[in-house]
Amino acid sequence: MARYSVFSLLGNALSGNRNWERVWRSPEPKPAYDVIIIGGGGHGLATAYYMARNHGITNVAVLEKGWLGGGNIGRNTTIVRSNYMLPGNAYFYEHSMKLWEGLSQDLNYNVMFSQRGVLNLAHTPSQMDAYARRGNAMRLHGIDAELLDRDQVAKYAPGIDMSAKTRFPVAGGLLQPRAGTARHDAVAWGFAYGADRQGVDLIENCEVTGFLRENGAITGVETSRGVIRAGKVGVAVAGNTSVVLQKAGLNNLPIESHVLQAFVSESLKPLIDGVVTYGAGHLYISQSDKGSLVFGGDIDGYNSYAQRGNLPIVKHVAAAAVTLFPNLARLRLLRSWGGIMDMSMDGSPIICKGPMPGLYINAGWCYGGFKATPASGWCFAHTIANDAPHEYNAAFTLERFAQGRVIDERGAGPRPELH
Amino acid sequence: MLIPCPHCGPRDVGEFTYGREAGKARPDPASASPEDWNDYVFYRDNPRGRHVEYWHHGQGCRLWLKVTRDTVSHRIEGAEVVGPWAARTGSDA
Amino acid sequence: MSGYRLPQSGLGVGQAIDRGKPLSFTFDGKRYQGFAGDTLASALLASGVDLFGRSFKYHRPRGLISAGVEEPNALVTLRSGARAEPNTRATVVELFDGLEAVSQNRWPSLGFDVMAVNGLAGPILSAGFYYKTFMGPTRKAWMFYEHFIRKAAGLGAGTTLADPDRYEEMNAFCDVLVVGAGAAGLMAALAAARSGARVILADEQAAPGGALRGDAVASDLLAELAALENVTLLPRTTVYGYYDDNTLGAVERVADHLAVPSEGQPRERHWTIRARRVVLATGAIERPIVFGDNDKPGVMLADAGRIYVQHYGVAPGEQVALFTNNDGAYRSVAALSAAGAKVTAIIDARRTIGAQAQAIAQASGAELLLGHAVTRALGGQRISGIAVAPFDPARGASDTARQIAADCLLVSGGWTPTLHLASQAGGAARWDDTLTAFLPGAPTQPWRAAGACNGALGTAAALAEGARAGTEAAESCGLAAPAVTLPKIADEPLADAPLPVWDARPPHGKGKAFVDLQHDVTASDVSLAHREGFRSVEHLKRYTTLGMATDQGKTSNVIGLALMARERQLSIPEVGTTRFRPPYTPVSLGALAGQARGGHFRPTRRTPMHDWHIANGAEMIEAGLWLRPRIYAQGSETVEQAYVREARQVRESVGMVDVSTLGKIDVQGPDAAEFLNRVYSNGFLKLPEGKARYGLMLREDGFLWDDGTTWRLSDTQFLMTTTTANAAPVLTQLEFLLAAVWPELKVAVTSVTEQWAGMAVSGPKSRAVLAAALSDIDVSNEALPFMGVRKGSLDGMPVLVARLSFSGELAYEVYCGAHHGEAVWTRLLAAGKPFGMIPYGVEALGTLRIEKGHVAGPELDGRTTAADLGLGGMVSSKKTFIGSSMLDREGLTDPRRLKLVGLVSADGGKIRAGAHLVAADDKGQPPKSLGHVTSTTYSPALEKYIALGLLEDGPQRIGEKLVATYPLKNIDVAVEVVSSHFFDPDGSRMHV
Amino acid sequence: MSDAISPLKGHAEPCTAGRGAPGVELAERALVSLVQVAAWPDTAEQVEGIVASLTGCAPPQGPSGSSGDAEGAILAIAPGRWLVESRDPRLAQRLAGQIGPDLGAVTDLSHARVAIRVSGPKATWVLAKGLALDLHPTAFPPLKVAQSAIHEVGVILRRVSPDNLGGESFDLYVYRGFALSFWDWLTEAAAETGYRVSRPGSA
Ligand SMILES: Cc1cc2nc3c(=O)[nH]c(=O)nc-3n(C[C@H](O)[C@H](O)[C@H](O)COP(=O)(O)OP(=O)(O)OC[C@H]3O[C@@H](n4cnc5c(N)ncnc54)[C@H](O)[C@@H]3O)c2cc1C
Ligand SMILES: NC(=O)c1ccc[n+]([C@@H]2O[C@H](COP(=O)([O-])OP(=O)(O)OC[C@H]3O[C@@H](n4cnc5c(N)ncnc54)[C@H](O)[C@@H]3O)[C@@H](O)[C@H]2O)c1
Ligand SMILES: Cc1cc2nc3c(=O)[nH]c(=O)nc-3n(C[C@H](O)[C@H](O)[C@H](O)COP(=O)(O)O)c2cc1C
Ligand SMILES: [Zn+2]
Repeated sequence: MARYSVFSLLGNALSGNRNWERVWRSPEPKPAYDVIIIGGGGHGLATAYYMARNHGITNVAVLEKGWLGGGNIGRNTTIVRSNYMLPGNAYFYEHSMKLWEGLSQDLNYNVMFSQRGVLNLAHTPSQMDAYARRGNAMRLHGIDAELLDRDQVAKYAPGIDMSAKTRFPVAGGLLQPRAGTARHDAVAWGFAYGADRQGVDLIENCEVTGFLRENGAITGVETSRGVIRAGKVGVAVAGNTSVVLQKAGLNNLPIESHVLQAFVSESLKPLIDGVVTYGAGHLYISQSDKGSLVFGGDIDGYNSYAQRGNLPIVKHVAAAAVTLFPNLARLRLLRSWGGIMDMSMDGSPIICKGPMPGLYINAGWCYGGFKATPASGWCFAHTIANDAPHEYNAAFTLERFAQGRVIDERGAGPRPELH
Repeated sequence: MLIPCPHCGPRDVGEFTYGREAGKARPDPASASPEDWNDYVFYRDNPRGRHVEYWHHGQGCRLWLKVTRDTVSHRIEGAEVVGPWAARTGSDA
Repeated sequence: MSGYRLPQSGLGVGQAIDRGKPLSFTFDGKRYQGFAGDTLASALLASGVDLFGRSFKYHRPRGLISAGVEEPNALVTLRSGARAEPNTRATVVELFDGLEAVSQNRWPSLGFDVMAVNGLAGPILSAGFYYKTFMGPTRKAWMFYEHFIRKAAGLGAGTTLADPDRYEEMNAFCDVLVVGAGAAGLMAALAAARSGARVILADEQAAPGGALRGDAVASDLLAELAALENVTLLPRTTVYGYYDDNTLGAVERVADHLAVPSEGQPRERHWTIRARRVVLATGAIERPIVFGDNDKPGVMLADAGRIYVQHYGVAPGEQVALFTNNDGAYRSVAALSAAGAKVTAIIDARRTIGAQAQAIAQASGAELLLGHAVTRALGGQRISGIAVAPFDPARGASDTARQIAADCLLVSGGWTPTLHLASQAGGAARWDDTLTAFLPGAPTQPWRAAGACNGALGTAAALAEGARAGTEAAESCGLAAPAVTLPKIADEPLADAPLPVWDARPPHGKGKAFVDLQHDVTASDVSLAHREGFRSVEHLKRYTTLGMATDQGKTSNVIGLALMARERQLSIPEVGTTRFRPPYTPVSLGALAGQARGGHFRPTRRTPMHDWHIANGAEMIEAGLWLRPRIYAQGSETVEQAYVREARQVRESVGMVDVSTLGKIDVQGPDAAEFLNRVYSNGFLKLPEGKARYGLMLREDGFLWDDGTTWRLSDTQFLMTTTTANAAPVLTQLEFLLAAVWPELKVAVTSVTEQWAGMAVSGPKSRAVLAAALSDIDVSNEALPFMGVRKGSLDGMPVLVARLSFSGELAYEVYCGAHHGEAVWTRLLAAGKPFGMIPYGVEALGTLRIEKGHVAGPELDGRTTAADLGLGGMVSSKKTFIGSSMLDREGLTDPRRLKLVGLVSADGGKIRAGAHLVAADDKGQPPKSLGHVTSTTYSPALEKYIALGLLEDGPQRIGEKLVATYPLKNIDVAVEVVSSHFFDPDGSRMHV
Repeated sequence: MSDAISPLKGHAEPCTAGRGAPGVELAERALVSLVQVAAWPDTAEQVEGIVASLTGCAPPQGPSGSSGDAEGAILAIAPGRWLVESRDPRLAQRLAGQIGPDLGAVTDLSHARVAIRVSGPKATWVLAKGLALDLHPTAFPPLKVAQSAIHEVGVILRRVSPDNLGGESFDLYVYRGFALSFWDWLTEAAAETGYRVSRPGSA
């Protein structure tokens, strides 16, 4: 189909917008594919896209139980950053950042990646030291980072209560200028558009209900739309990882599913430019291009598969917001929702071959998988295509827990609800 | 969400902290294998539906409870006290 | 001039207003008059104002559509300065004297808005156009376009000033919560209350009554309810969210109808309502019909027209026309005629209508056009007429239209039950073909629906359903509810089945046809979404933003679904609805936060000596929720000068620091020692009475967790201390182990953190100080050896003295009852005066412990093992304990793990915490990190900058020169790797 | 003891404030002894008996009951755990004297908490602003005890018996270190109905 551009917009406008084609086809599932990706979220779609783009494998299907992009990719607070400290994570997320920087052009779909910066606030000298350690580590990994003092914070995010009277006065912060946000839906649709144009079948309303197995190897899936065979099956179902892999006989994973809520306000003229995170209050907040403040906080803190949360977190997040920005108290919450997160035992992801041949696992994203979407697809495609991990996901194994080689940015230990 | 503490009665979830899934017993250090420990410390059943889990009534009686809850509807089947006082408190459904 | 105030003409005209109480207010700076009881909308309408705002994308002129919460158009910025409230629906603002409001999203003025040119670019600005462009020429291009798009987007402007008002919360419990105080809700509340049930009746409007507001039936029911003490009436209270276990969130607008809240009064109050049963009587919202330029000011929902007349005594226009597909809308005609307002034409899509509607039409003298539809609104910035064409249910409207003059068009496309709460706590909504509406699905929580929200649109039906629901709710709470007699009501237009008409445009209809007015989503946008494959309703919503505006599509969603169903040739229920979410209507963040704001966001913990610290010039610092003295600066001292002076004084003479924040846990019972021996990595069985021991706790995964000293007060009683940060988690863990892992142990654990004040007296002169202060404890080396613990008293105040040293000096920790903390503290200082004893803060505390190589928070970061920190010797191999079984996994024993070392500045430069360690000859860009600096200080003892760090092959590198690099500030400092025991390694100073 | 200093010193001083006629009366009660007694599952009855006889109060009724008044009270706070208040400064020693490790554990908490009495017609209204507890007399009758939290501050709450002070009257035990923070919350919450602070210890 014609590439998108201002000219295609003009052309179509003149013909009453009657000639636009589907952004992705709606094919019937074929009996068999070389590769099946379960999960039509960001990671599944990105995997299919890079599978075709980087490895020339196009006989691929993405199976989505609902509508494309209806999972966490469609309900997250869209923060993209690579401010990681530990080597196991840093190179992977920075690779993702570099992919983000060219993603709209690469996909010919505007994912609205906007590098307005992400600022993490610190409240005590020791928190400043911890951020300095992180920031210096970032610099030593070739990632941009700046340590801000109080004045620089006030300048970066006007409206923050810089007074000494507030409960947790601001001491400074760590800023990643290249970080920012992207339009969540556009990321899903852009990867879908890109994958579809390379021949990938995107199959919606197709729930995987079981796995085909021949002498120990996974050879396909049973779905609500029939049996589909495959040479290889990759699982990228985020919060549903345990449920799906149980069907493959894996009853036990280093993952808990938790609900994380998110919130948007009524839309306003520009008030907050970048993304601000308020550690003392478990709050991250930014303003969408539409003008709504988009914010979130901590997970509700109990296992859940319901895409909704409860009042304690709602109230705590609001309290944090009006404490950090006292000018927001009269602002109104427009909508709140939840998503199911695959919380891993060290807060870091898993991208690896599964325990049986033909099965590949992509999970454990916690709060952080949106920013990972391009690199996750890139590395998962590589792992599936080559039956070996890419250097950037080499550390994201299942074995690391048994080995004691956890990648624990928070130092919280095997307490998923704390990561 | 209201958790029916057998001692205090139904209380808002905000008074409690979530522990972990209660399905697995801590392995016996004398006999357990590294796999047993790995399984207990890092691995979870994480079911969609009925889930037996530990909760601590930290802002109440400070008892540890074993709560049976549905992870989709969040409906709680029952809660019982864990430990030496279990026999004397019974359970609350 | 269009809308105007009707003369007082008996009942049914302006029941809500008090013509005796005129109020003055301004809109866009112009002064207007209204009456008490008016809304901002009714007062402006009465003043002939028809232009209220500009739309989001095309900046089209917009007027009032509704008289309630569903209003998509009439959004204004209410009040000013710190109290400015953008995006406020004029239809729900109760007028008060001096009210200020300004219109939004227009420049330079509401009447003339430059951005209206967007309208011309309409076809280009089609749904989702931004996904297809703004991608070049460069990779950063979007950042450039975005800058302007952000400016253009958004509605009102938020304030940058802090909100001066207060917010509160309330917890309520009841048997039956009734949401909505219309006919159904009032009746339900009464029926339930008669059983003695505790009832709460909440309604979002200024006065209860719903569609019956002002009617005698409503006032009688209300009077009866008000008299019952088991009923709580909550007017101006919106129940916005339905959460688990029948917990509902509501916001009461306590003072929003006043210019400012009075003293002590919160502006809004958040209610957390925990109800055993809920009755949802939330009513229904009228929906419009789509036709060309259906967004022109002057086009209004039919029931809104009735409300403006009956409640506020305002006629919506001088030549009013009605376009309907159902009988119910004729009550608006009746209301207008009764009030003497002129209805010129009635356009009804149906060929036949009810007898009563027929009668009303006749009485009104309006021209009645059956089997016709309005195909377009005519006029400039407001409507001056309508195009009317014959309409056939199968083929739709024809292109041949005739024009009828009208300055107001009332529209009724039927009713949409208000399902928000029901859907938040229920299954998928059921479609009802007769009502052409979705009704509540199966409850997933104990609620019942009644009245219009359940499809019972008539008053009589609503009353009956309400009575039944209230009775059932009470009965299911185990209460006996006496039967209630239903009030008699004048007969009304039967709420018959509307003719399904969603889009009345003829084949070649002109003008934009809007579905979602606020977001400018048109019928052709829906078609485009379908064409491009965004066919799932959730895709339709996200691609076109239909229903995503501040009104959440209350008047538009169902129409959008109907149009998509038409495109897909499916039935509406096959297409389904999008998901309902809290809040039902927008809720202020202040209300959700309540009192937890600013300085009270979270509580503050103060030590017993807090006031003394403040009085003596301490600079306080956060430690968890605690405040601790950082330094006691003298004169113009810098932080470094202060802590160096304090630390030096400790080493030379004596000082005292407040350690009350350490976690303290009373561990008692026959098995206490055995318990501790299983909890700590080092042995505790053989700890003698009257002795303390430093202990390490690991996590189950073998990593270090916490450390502290534990004192054996008796054979069966221990006083455990933890780090300040882990006090609560450690107690919780101990309780877990005693409950779930070792229930056989007879041990009781209790937090005594708050019971004891603690102070550490350190320095060569500390013994002399204690000797002077304590009469009944012999503090000689023999009587109170290192790690010894003694009980005694100071001026009759009981104290515990333990000879412990974190500073490496001869030192003691003195504990006393917290209420005595300040008294003991000042007495010890007095006793220390001759020796120049000073108080010191956590900075000096840090200096002293770093000089000794003692680890603390920065080293115990959750990623280190005992061996990493040189504490391997404290990990017993003779017993099992928490963490012992996972200790020797390869990742924990890997020789390449970072290990604790000491660092001294080789070039006199200041070593910064958070710096990374790189090889001196590493020319890499960037160089490779070999580890990092955890804690740093200037050491008065060594007279240079020193630090602790975690370093690859740490111990093997002792003597090596490295660089502590700090790229964030481009600072490199040459350091030498040394033992972490900088000062007095053999500990001779504390063993004197 | 004269040297004992309350964390509310200089804060909970007599005054009248807020809106309209005082709806609540706030007072800090002087605590002399507050002691926790914990029994083992097999010694609960025995220990309860000892506590009762030592304090002269009847054993509390029900799992969350209490007995006695400000002169001396027993509050059941958990299975086999009681909080005992008394004017006897040596209560802890006397309890410990009779309750050895074989029977249970005695922990002195006299300094760990402050006692605040909230009474008056609006007491329930004001407390309900922070307590997620049903305080309706049918659900929370006189002598009933609850442990909960207000604004993250752990509180032990007890409705005082009416024959003691009348209807709306609650005793709160609040952690010492949080006391001032809690007091700030309480006075802010009480501003709406107006409040009077009476002299410490007088209640
Ligand atoms: C509220 C919230 C806020 C967040 N904020 C951020 C943030 O600011 N920054 C950030 O980086 N990350 C954030 N995240 C995390 C991020 O959204 C996720 O980690 C990421 O989207 C997960 O990858 P995904 O997109 O592939 O998952 P999903 O979009 O959830 O995709 C998984 C898909 O699998 C499908 N599926 C499940 N089971 C089956 C089956 N049996 N058959 C077929 N299909 C199936 C699901 O329907 C779903 O569409 C947030 C998450 C949430 C919930
Ligand atoms: N004949 C018709 O076509 C027609 C159509 C619709 C309604 N009606 C009239 O509507 C009435 C039906 O009675 P009813 O009681 O079912 O509806 P109602 O509209 O009279 O009352 C519903 C009330 O609930 C309030 N409400 C809605 N959601 C709320 C929330 N979340 N929190 C707080 N308040 C909320 C509304 O503001 C309203 O006051 C009858 O009087 C009937 O005549 C007639
Ligand atoms: C970044 C972001 C911005 C959003 N902005 C809006 C908005 O302006 N209006 C709105 O109604 N919903 C908005 N939503 C929420 C969606 O409507 C929806 O609630 C969310 O995608 C979850 O889907 P669900 O509620 O259907 O489960 C936004 C969601 C995200 C992730
Ligand atoms: Zn409890």
